Amino acid sequence: MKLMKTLPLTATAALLPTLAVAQDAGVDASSDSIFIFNSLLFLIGGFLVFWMAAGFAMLEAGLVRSKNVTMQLTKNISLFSLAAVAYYLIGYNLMYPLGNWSIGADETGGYLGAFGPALLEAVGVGRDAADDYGYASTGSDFFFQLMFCATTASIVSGTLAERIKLWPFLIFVIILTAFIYPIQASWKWGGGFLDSQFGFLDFAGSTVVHSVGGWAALAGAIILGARKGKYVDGKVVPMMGSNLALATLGTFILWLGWFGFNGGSQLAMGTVGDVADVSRIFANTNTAAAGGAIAALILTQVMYGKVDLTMVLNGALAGLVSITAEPLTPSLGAATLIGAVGGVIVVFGVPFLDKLKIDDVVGAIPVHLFAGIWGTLAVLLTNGDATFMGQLLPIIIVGVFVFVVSLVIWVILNGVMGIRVDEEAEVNGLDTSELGMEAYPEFSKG
Amino acid sequence: MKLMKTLPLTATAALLPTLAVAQDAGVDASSDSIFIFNSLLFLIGGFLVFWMAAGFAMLEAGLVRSKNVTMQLTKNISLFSLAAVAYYLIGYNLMYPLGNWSIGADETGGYLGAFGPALLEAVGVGRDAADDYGYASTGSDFFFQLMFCATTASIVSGTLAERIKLWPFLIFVIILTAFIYPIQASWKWGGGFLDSQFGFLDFAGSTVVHSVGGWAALAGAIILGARKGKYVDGKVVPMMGSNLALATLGTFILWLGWFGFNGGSQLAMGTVGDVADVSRIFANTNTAAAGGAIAALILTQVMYGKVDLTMVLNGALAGLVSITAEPLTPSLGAATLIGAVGGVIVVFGVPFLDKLKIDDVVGAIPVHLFAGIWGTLAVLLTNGDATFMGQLLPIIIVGVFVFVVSLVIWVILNGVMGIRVDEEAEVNGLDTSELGMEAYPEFSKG
Amino acid sequence: MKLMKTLPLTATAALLPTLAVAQDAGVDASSDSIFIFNSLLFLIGGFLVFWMAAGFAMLEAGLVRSKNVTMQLTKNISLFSLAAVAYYLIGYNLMYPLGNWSIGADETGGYLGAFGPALLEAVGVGRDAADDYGYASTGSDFFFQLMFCATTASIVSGTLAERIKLWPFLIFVIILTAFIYPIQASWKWGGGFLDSQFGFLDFAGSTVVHSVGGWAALAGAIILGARKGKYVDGKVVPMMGSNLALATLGTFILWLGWFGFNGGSQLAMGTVGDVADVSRIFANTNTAAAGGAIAALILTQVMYGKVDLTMVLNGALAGLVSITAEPLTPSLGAATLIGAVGGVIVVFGVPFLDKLKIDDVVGAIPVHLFAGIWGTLAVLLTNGDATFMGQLLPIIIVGVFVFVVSLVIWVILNGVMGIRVDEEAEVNGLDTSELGMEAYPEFSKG
Amino acid sequence: MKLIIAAIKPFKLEEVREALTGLGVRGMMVTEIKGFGSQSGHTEIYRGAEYAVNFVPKVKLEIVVADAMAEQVVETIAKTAKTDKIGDGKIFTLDVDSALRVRTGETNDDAL
Amino acid sequence: MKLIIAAIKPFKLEEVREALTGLGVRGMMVTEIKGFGSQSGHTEIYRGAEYAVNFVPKVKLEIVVADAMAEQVVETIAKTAKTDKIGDGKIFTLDVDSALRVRTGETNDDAL
Amino acid sequence: MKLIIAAIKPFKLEEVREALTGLGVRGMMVTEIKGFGSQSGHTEIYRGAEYAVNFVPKVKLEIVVADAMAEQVVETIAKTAKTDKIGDGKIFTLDVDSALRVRTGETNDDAL
Ligand SMILES: Nc1ncnc2c1ncn2[C@@H]1O[C@H](COP(=O)(O)OP(=O)(O)O)[C@@H](O)[C@H]1O
Ligand SMILES: Nc1ncnc2c1ncn2[C@@H]1O[C@H](COP(=O)(O)OP(=O)(O)O)[C@@H](O)[C@H]1O
Ligand SMILES: Nc1ncnc2c1ncn2[C@@H]1O[C@H](COP(=O)(O)OP(=O)(O)O)[C@@H](O)[C@H]1O
Repeated sequence: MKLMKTLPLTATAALLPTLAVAQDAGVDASSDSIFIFNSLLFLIGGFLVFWMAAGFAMLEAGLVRSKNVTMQLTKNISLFSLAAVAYYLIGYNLMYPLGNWSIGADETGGYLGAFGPALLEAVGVGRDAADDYGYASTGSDFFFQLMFCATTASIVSGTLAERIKLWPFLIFVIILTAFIYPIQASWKWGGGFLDSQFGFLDFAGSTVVHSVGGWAALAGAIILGARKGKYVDGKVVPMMGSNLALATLGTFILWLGWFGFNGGSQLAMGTVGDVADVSRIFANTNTAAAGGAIAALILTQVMYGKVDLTMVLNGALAGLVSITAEPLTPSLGAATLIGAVGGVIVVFGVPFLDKLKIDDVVGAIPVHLFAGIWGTLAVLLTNGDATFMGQLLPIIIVGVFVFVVSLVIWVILNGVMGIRVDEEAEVNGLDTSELGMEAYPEFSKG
Repeated sequence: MKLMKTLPLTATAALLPTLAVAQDAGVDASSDSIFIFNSLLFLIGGFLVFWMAAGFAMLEAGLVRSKNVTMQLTKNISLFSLAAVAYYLIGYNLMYPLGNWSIGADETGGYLGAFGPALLEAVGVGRDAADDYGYASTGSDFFFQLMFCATTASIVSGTLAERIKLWPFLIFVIILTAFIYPIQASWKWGGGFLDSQFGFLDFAGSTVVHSVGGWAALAGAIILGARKGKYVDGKVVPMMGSNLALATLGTFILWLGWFGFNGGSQLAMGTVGDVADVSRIFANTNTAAAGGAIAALILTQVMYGKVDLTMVLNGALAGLVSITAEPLTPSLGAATLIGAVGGVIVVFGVPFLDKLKIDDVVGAIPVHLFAGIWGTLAVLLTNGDATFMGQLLPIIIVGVFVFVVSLVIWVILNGVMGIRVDEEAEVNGLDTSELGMEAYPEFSKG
Repeated sequence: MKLMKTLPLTATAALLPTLAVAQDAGVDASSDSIFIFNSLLFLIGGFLVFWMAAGFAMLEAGLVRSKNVTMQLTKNISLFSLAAVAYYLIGYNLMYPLGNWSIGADETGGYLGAFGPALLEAVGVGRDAADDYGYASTGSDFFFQLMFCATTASIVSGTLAERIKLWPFLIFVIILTAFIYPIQASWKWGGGFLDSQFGFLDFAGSTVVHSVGGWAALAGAIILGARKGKYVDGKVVPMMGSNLALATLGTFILWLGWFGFNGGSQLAMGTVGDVADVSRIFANTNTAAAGGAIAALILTQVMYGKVDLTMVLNGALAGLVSITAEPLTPSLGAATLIGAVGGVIVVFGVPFLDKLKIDDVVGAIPVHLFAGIWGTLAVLLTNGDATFMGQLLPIIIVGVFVFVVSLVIWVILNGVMGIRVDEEAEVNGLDTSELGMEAYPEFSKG
Repeated sequence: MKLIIAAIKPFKLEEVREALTGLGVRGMMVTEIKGFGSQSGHTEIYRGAEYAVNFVPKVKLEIVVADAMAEQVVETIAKTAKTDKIGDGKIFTLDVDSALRVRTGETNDDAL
Repeated sequence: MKLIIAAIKPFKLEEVREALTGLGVRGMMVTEIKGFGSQSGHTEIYRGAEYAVNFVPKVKLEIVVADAMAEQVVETIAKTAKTDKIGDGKIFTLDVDSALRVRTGETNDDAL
Repeated sequence: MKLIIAAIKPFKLEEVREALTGLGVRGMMVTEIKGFGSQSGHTEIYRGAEYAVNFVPKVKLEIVVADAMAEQVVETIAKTAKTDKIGDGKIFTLDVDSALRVRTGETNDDAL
């Protein structure tokens, strides 16, 4: 469970400062310094994960056709903004009840967290008044966690691109970020039953964040249906991304942000062990992404005779998702291979979804859901504390919960207001039909 | 006043290290650590604010027509470079005279700072030789402050785009960054009369940075006049931005940079209270941007029946400007609302300027000037130390000073060399006519 | 030599913690804090340098013609991924043998480092088990150094764009990052003979990183030959970059990343002197880039009567390369001038290469090789420890080594598999001919 | 021979191309154009300012066919491009003097 | 009917369209083209290398009108597009065999 | 006068323009088009899905010349654009009624 993770260490430092000096020819950081280091890790990690919102926006803007770019950009900046407010008003305390479960208890297992908006510490708070002096400032923790919640929503927008209406999508985002994500996240990171009863291990969220986004996207894709003309008499009609430079930029942005995503999830940087772990995590995260990209690079060359850049981009991201459940314990070699498997999963996962006629515009489901499941299971390879059932059952429980609830919400939204634009609007592009504004008004398009 | 702000705290730590342990079951960071933490905050904050220069470049490149993109990019990278040198040679000491006022004094009020280029501490400087051991390294402070100065110049380039000549614009930038910005900034952040006599509060510069850029832009827009064909027989002719993906990227970059802009303005991170405050600021800055974006999202939907992405982007930026004068004291809720009002201001401010036939290509005046004024007044809502007159008068004083001086300079530049390209050059676009180089030479344009 | 650089200072802190308080009314950071600060510097510096990979990708994607953009993006993300793995498997220990030279010795001079993959410290490593408790975590150092290695490879891809086949290029990248770069880097930064015998000074790698990339690119450009139609009957035919907005974005990204590149190369942040030095480096790095941009801005205006944005971009980068060999000792003024000379070098260097019919698509050779040599010699201007021969000879030794070895490899690759696409493929563009995928499929091109 | 110029809705291009191929048409030139016609004129709002959209994206086909085939081609395009909504497009027919296939030097009907 | 092809300066497009609408022209096809003509040939410098700019951006109008109207349309375009500077453009007139409005099936003059 | 319409491979544009200038052609309109013809139809793979590439990028030249010159122009284009590879392109010739130079008001042959 996140909040407790670092207590033992830091508590020592906080309560027994005088002893510090004693320990093997070295001096602990002071308890203030530890508090500052931990908070700083959250702030740096937080702004790096924030940057991922821009990464998703660019990746998706580059992979949709130009007639839908304005809409995709609008969805991305709007979903982040709405997620920020929804998580503040409802999500944060649902996710981190600190024991005050609405349903369940820390010991017997928590199921539903607390209600009420997030509250930060007072201005210029002192040591004694700090919520958790042995850990980090609440504001930094809130800032960091908020970004994870928004990431989940970003994943959904890519899959449903080019055909879903703006407002139903945004309403779903609010529900996802205020309730669905925080509730299931509390089960693990809030100290709920998946953490206390199942010993589930998911370091930075291959399941808790990425699979969740993937499941919600999958449910939406099923209800929404494929884009017009995507599948005609059994054949898949490719709809090329309009700007691969943007797609590549988006991938690099996500890669960069991921250092904060995984590194920050160490949740502490105030001891030699913690900062060395954060360092391991940075190195492993990077090499896993490289592994995923290389796997897709080679595989597309071998299978298709030509390298497919969009697969290489997806491969790098799949590598990142794969290592997210356990970026600490693997060696550099293991991390590279875990990421490489993610790359392979994507190369096969994308056409596989097409076979099922599930239209995932940017490949978010293979990248975040398939590789997310793989990554969560891969914890077993390098972390002795992980048990097969302790990983598998939570994957299923979270999957069923998110998929079913999302499905219900999509069905309701569809019934109430219709989630899909009409055919002509789709053909002409959502930019002109829904927003009356083109992303590239001056460039003639084919 | 910035430089003094953190002295009390850190001084204690520096002078009474031995007492540190005593305080309530916790240990202060060592005086070295505090110095390092503060300097690090400036370095991280500084590179984040640097990044905003790229944000302005992309935002503006995306909002001008493709025939003026090369020019807009040239202006942006050049203005930053010139600002960097101008601030080093003249601006820094004008802004931070450390008491050595050319006109005025700390007690009676400083009006004109010191002259002379910036000087960094010696290489490998020791504790004793450090300019301010109780605070942070001079180099980190200079680096951080320089970026604020450059930001002011970036604001101007957007408003005057698509018709102003390169060199007159760059000459104005030099004057703005060497004199205008630093002089008025010294009045508040250099400990001048606005700080000592008026008790003016402007945490990170809604007025000192953003309004200043806005006033300078407004003066320029008036002298320069509107783009040919922008206002024909009473009607406003829209001139669409050529690349909304770039505009959105620019907005995300600015949003990211703003964490450094506001967070770094806490000016210290070496105590529990300071790092907790920085955390509050990050969280408030983010939620204010979200509030501004959401307000514009909803408002354009309601008013126009369609969401206007460019307004949502401006809304997010207006939210950021609005919270900049006081990102610390508001609660998350208050910050969200303060930002939301900024978003509303932009949605009404853009057409309002058009009514006045003031042609602001990217909406920089509503975003930075209008929302900047609002943000400066909004300090009254959450900070008990703020007084109405203490906020209002400085807004007016700074406004009059910057607007009048800028106006005079624009008039002189116009008389001496002419600041506007001739009509044919404007019609054909500044890229081919002024630079002989297109930004997108291969893509056919309409 | 990098690894040792900070030992003295930090060792003191580690071994004599109790004395700390004594020193002039200030308290050292605790040995843990120093370890954490140093590691943190590497992590922040590392992710900033990682970001440069995106910068190169955008810069190059913007400067090639649209028919080769997908290929350029593919090369950039692939080369980074391969470099990451090659450096982990072979490069790191070749570069940092920590005394275990395969050929040579620390005292008499090391020539060839150690073989074997990189090994990180154990999870949650303790003070005693840390590889170098007086310095920083191995993981953070590895992460940081890896990014430098990848940078070298990025430099090569720009020069050889638009005509080289994907796979031969990637094979060269593997050899460059596994062997060529690490071996010569060990001579200086690994404590090899250039460091111990020549007293060579190259702070962050004007020679060790940038010139090396430049030499490898030059060798490739000679073997590869110019693009079809680039030089016709004595005249140079310009081939315009397809997207100057991306090129400018790439430049800003590189500029940002450079703060990590040079600042991180201080290798320590745990003392007042170190953090003040890092601050100096940030300020100098920024002003050198500004100097380079301004020099190119003015020079192209004067020489051609019109400003050339692509030269201004190259100028900023040349300024950065120029200051990289010694970003610490120069004053702000000296740093600005050193950078400005870099800008001048580029403006003359680009047409000079064209005269020699050496086709460098993005100007990487003038920027990284020419300015790199200048920067390495410029150390003499501000660092008293530098000797003329101590700078010149290493420049030559490294140059000859990298150029000759690269040349041989290019020749072999050319003989074995052919490194150049056939003429029709080149004319139609590598995107359709080699990858069957356009970067901007919807936008009609001329 | 005849030159048939047709302005149609972009999303109909693929369908029309297939129909014409079925007819034996072996070549055409396709250009993206901005079309002005009865469909034009609806208004949009950009940053608070209302404006009329005068040009709508269309695709222009230029096809040279033997006289015998012309009528059939026109009919096929018309049939396939029809959506019965305003803006379906126009088809014009012009006389062609001569045709030449660059690669083979074949002329007129053989060149098509 | 006549097909009128005009190459004009891009910034004159809107003005010309309005003038023609005033005349009763109810449709046209607009294409962005690269024009080569007397205006071409000035030199620019890119990264230190001088080169000649042979093509200048132009806009091509294609308008089919009834014979009766042709002359008037040509004159109007000429009058409106004129700036008296080199590169103002050219106007060509060709014969059109037949016209068809896809939506209604109307033919020839009725289709315009 | 004649209107010569030629669809050629994009990379041949510059060569053809030079050849024509040598011939005394003083103007032309160049348009980027998507060409459909015998060259079309090869398949590519995008994200695992195979598809046929039906359109290949071509450049369309439209040149109005005096009758006397027409043949020569066609031959020159054919000669210069020829690569003997499939997709070299086509050249069509049409009659032109009248021509007008906007700037000067010159008409027909004088306008070219
Ligand atoms: N007189 C004309 N000359 C050339 N093109 C025309 C003409 N009239 C219409 N067009 C083309 O046909 C397209 C469709 O015509 P429009 O009048 O909009 O719809 P409809 O044919 O259904 O009335 C227009 O966008 C334009 O490109
Ligand atoms: N013989 C021609 N055939 C086709 N288009 C032409 C011809 N001559 C000129 N044009 C078009 O007219 C445009 C203007 O002609 P140009 O000779 O540049 O200016 P002017 O008409 O003022 O002499 C050219 O850019 C080209 O597009
Ligand atoms: N019947 C036609 N009408 C109009 N354009 C044609 C016709 N046939 C071919 N073209 C144009 O000529 C180009 C080359 O023709 P294609 O058949 O591909 O090669 P080739 O001429 O060598 O057989 C095509 O891409 C198309 O643009």
